[in-house]
Amino acid sequence: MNGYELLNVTFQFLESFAFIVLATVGLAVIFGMMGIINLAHGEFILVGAYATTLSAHQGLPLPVAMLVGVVATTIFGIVLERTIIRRLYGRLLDSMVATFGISLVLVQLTRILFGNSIDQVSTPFGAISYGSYSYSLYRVLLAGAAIATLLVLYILFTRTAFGIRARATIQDEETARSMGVDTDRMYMSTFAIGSALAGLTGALYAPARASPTPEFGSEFLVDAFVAVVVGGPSVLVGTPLAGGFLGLIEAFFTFQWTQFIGTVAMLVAAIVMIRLLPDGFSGLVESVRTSWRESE
Amino acid sequence: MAASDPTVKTTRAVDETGERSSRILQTRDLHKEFGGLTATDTVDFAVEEGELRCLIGPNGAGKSTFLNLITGQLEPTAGSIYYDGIDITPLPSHERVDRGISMKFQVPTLYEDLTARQNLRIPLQRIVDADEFETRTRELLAQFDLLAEIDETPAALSHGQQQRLEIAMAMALEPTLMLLDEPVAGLSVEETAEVAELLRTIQAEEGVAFIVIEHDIDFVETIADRVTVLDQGSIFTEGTIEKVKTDPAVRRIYLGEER
Amino acid sequence: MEGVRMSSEPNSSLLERVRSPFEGPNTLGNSNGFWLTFGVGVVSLALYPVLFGTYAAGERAVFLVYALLGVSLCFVWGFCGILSFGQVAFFGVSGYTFGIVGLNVSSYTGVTLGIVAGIAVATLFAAALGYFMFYGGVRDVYVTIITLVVALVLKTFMDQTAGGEWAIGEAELGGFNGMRNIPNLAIGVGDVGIDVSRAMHYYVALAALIAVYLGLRVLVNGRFGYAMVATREDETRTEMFGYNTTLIKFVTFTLGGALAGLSGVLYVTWGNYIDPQQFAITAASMPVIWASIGGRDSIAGTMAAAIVLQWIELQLTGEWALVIVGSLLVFVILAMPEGIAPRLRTFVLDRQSSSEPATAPATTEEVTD
Amino acid sequence: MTRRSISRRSALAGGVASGLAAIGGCLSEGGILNGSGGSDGPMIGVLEDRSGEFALNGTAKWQASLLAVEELNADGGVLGEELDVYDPDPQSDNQRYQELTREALNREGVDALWAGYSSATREAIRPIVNEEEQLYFYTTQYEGGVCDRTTFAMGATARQQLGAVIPYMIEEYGPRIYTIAADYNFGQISGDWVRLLADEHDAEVVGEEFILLGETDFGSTINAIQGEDPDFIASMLVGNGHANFYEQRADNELDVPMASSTTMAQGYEHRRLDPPALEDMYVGVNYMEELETDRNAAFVDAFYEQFPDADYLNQEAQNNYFSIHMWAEAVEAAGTFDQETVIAELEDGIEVEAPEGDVELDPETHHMTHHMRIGRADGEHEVTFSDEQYIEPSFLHEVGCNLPDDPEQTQYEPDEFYDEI
Repeated sequence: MNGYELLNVTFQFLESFAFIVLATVGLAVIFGMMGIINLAHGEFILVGAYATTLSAHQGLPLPVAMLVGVVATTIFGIVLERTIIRRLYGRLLDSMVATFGISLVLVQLTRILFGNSIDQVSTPFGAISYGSYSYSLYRVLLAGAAIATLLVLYILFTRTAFGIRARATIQDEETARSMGVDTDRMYMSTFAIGSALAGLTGALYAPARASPTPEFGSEFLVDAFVAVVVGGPSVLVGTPLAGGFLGLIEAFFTFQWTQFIGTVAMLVAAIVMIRLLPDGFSGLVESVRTSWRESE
Repeated sequence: MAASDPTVKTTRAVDETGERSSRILQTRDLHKEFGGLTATDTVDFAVEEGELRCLIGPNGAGKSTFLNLITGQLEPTAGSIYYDGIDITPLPSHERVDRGISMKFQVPTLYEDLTARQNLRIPLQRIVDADEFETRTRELLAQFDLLAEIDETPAALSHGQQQRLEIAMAMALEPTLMLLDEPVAGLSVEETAEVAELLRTIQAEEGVAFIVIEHDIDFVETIADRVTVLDQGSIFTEGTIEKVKTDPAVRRIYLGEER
Repeated sequence: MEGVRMSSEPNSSLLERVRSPFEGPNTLGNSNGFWLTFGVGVVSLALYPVLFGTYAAGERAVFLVYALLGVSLCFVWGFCGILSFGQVAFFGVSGYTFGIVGLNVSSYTGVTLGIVAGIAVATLFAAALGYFMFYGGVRDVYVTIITLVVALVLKTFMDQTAGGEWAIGEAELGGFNGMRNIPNLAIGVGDVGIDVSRAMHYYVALAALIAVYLGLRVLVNGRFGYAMVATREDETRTEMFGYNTTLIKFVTFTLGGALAGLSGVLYVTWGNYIDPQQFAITAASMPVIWASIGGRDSIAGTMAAAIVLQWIELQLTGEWALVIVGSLLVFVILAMPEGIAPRLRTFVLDRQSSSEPATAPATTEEVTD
Repeated sequence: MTRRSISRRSALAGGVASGLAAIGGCLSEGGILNGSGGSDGPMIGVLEDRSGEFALNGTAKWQASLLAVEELNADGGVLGEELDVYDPDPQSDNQRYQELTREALNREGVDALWAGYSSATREAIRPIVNEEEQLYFYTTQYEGGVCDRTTFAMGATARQQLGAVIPYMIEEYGPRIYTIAADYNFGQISGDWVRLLADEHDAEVVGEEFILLGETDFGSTINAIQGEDPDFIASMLVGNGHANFYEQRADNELDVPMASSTTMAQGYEHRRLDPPALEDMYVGVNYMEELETDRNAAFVDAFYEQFPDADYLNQEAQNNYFSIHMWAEAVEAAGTFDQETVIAELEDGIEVEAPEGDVELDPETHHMTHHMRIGRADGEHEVTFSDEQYIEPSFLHEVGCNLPDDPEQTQYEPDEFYDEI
């Protein structure tokens, strides 16, 4: 492996890492904090991508269009939470079926409203060149966006009053309520954050993908599920570790053989990881941490 | 009472020293750590056949951990557990149950969708044939004064009835050692007295040994042959209830904290 | 048998005695009315080829095949609490295995061997996966996701098996294009045997479904069923009654895999074709949806939901079809969380207690479709 | 008849076992309640995807088919009868295709069937079509090689498309070819054709990668291409996931020209992707909406008049359109809808005025001789055409497919016949 090839594999890793983390965060926040597996997660990403692309077609500059994508998805998430999701708290499996139904409806409604595809917005920034190789700068920058997203989440959940209330609600709803936390509102806000993150993913990938189609969201689903489980219930710890681990496996095997081998290696690694760490990376970190504190 | 078992053992009085050869349970250097923290600290502990032993100690003393080690729900970091003279440390929970260890959990864990009869079937079907279900069910329910509730689901039972049904289910396996985690927590004075009476009767008529975790010191006083006080994962002291009650050190660590 | 039965008054003893092994608290329908409805349902399904012709029956056989797949999930999920997205994996593996054997060993011997091999491989696969998971301490939602990922790995793998290097003897796996020309169902040795296609295939599928249904009723109302239900409700507690819950989950999961394998064989002999799409996320979700809608602890409910939902999907054409199906799922989950069959039962019981003993309560009306 | 069946039915209530025996006696194909099944007049089946993965390609196929039927009916129908269409949406789902095909053949009794975009779909339904000896038109451009008595392949084959574009590219840009293709039969066989054509024209395939359908990440593929630095890329990628390659090629500023058999004419990537993703893309096609002939202008106008919201009129849609007209001509000539007679009529050799130009059915192979052009997209995604050739389906002739003399139901693959692969 010469220096250029090392750069190639590094960039491929960064791209995989960014994709896994960004595909996962929204799903992970909702799953980790609320115990709901949102099978319509891909379609939340779809909403973000469509809102971004369509508003960019209206002449808005790309960053503004992306903001529109995030806001639209957030509002969409809140509406869905108020009408349907809130009735499913504590019913993990029912929520899976209901969100699967929502996903079917959204995909087909998108098709009915906007046709089989919408025109693409081009990727900004161009490429980095090195030797005979080059790599899209935007794709590399997505890794930065992924890390920034995780940092913002970290600050939100550990340094703000909202975050402390949210975590209290997750740990013990009864106690939190008795201490004056409006848990209903807490869940709504958490769901809104999860939706906003999915919207952000859609917004960021709208220009980095071929023209959006109603199936846009499904491309993210497999990586998101795998990473949520490998990461375990804690978003802040699990998601980056899962993204790093799975991204590394995928990039290495892809570089060494082909993208197909990379994909299969990543999925197999995920199965083995779940077997070894039934509560994922965050379970591992958690058990190391609690072992220092308490026993019973 | 249906004392159908012909091999009824009689209760043995326990002398002050507590030394006996007929140990049903014995732990040697039993040790459990969670990460860096010690929950059970090299415990040597023994229960005689047919004895009713109470485990007391402040919150976090390691009582539940200790019971979980005996049932096999937890694996010890070091040490061994002997049951009826055999090292059961490597055995999984269900095999320990097969050897005669039965457990009633602290939180009620009845099967919500099933009636009392069906709940009892779950332990019963492991040891009797299908044509004996009904007879044994009725015997057990009669023994625990629940015959009228035979077709009720747990939701329709009072708290005391639920506790009795749980003990009945644990007894259905005809154990030689019963582990009870706070059997009277949340019960009224009358219900507590009923349970105490019940345990004494079982002990007397069927020769079952008990290890009971309990906070209610009056209850402990009513039932216990001997008492073991746990503190910070190790045995602080052991002996009759009178001896333990009057020990000023015990009062300091346990009773003082209790009220 | 005293202890097993529990509800009805002692009247017609022969009927009761015939019924008793099939009844118990672990299944929903235990009344004369239920069995009458069930009988009507079975007879209606049996009459379908007569009324609508052998072609129609041949086409609809796939509904029964998928109902069987739904039942395999209902068994592991509804009765033992293991939500598996991997039923399609066993279904597909069995289908491909049947195809490989059937295409390589000509004559009736091949097909008969294929049936055995398909179910055997699916069962072994489920056993291996179950051993890996349950003896490794994987539980709850993580079991769900592992099974889903296993199905997706199979999809990814099978998708790229195009070309001659992926032929096993005469059988080309075919990659994305799928494996084709898989023989019809038949049984026999050498040149002597019976071909099963079209209406006969329909009847075989129906017979398999009914046999599995009755067999599972006996199983779940017997000793093992109690152990499964106890494990589903509280694993630790059940362990402390001396049950090896790990073994119970392992056996249940393996049996579920075998049933999915049986439906896989019936599937490939229906369409003479299988492709990796059978492992995809949409396909993997379908059994979960049927069981959720029908009632995950109601075998008859799951069967009925599978048949009715497939029928609705086929009837609905045009661009709003998927919107309607999706909305229906959301509506059912919100309106009747425990599924339609348990809800119907509650409804029937309420009516019975409020009015005088009702005749023939329609517990699973959908079956008659 | 009805009376007897009813008494049978009441007997059945007695017991399932005896009932099953009784059923044996009165089973019939149509059943009792099913009526006659199908419409009274002539009917064709059009099973094309309007939702799911292939909606992008299937929608226009369906629309163009309806347009053809509309035109026929406006013109007095076929044999004086109004033509009906059976056209449920198969939703890109092969199992649904199987169900709907059986429905079309057995219940609706269609006189001819148009169905399916992907080869996977074709192979899923062909056993059913074969069993019923159904007249079937498959209109997608495909890998080639299907030699089937009742199947008529209307699309250009890989041999026809690549045979047009690969030699042109070798001439224009040089002999070093890097092949990327979808990892299934279509892609692999197309890859084989590229190697054969390279061999024939003293060129060389310097790299070859088969990519799983639905793959969206092409970073490593692009790096691998850059490592080899070929003269041009032969791209047989399929589906919207793979369209990401073109997008990423532009992002990464990889400016190697591309030859293709799959791009633009089907999924109109040049319209959907932002330029310059497809700059220097050369595709071998028999038809594109942009074709500048008077006949095509009229066709495009009629299409958008009928379907003002349509996305694009693709190559396959044109194939559906002309083949429905061709079938109607054959029926008129035969004077009957009887499928055997119509097949015989088609095998007599038939020519039809298609929007791409006059095309001819090759009786021996049931394939079309097509006008193959090379469409090139520039930096603004403007498409221009050059180098029109009239190319026969030669591969099947070489393997000896002669359906009128030797009816068979096979798919031949090039690696069985050429040592070079």
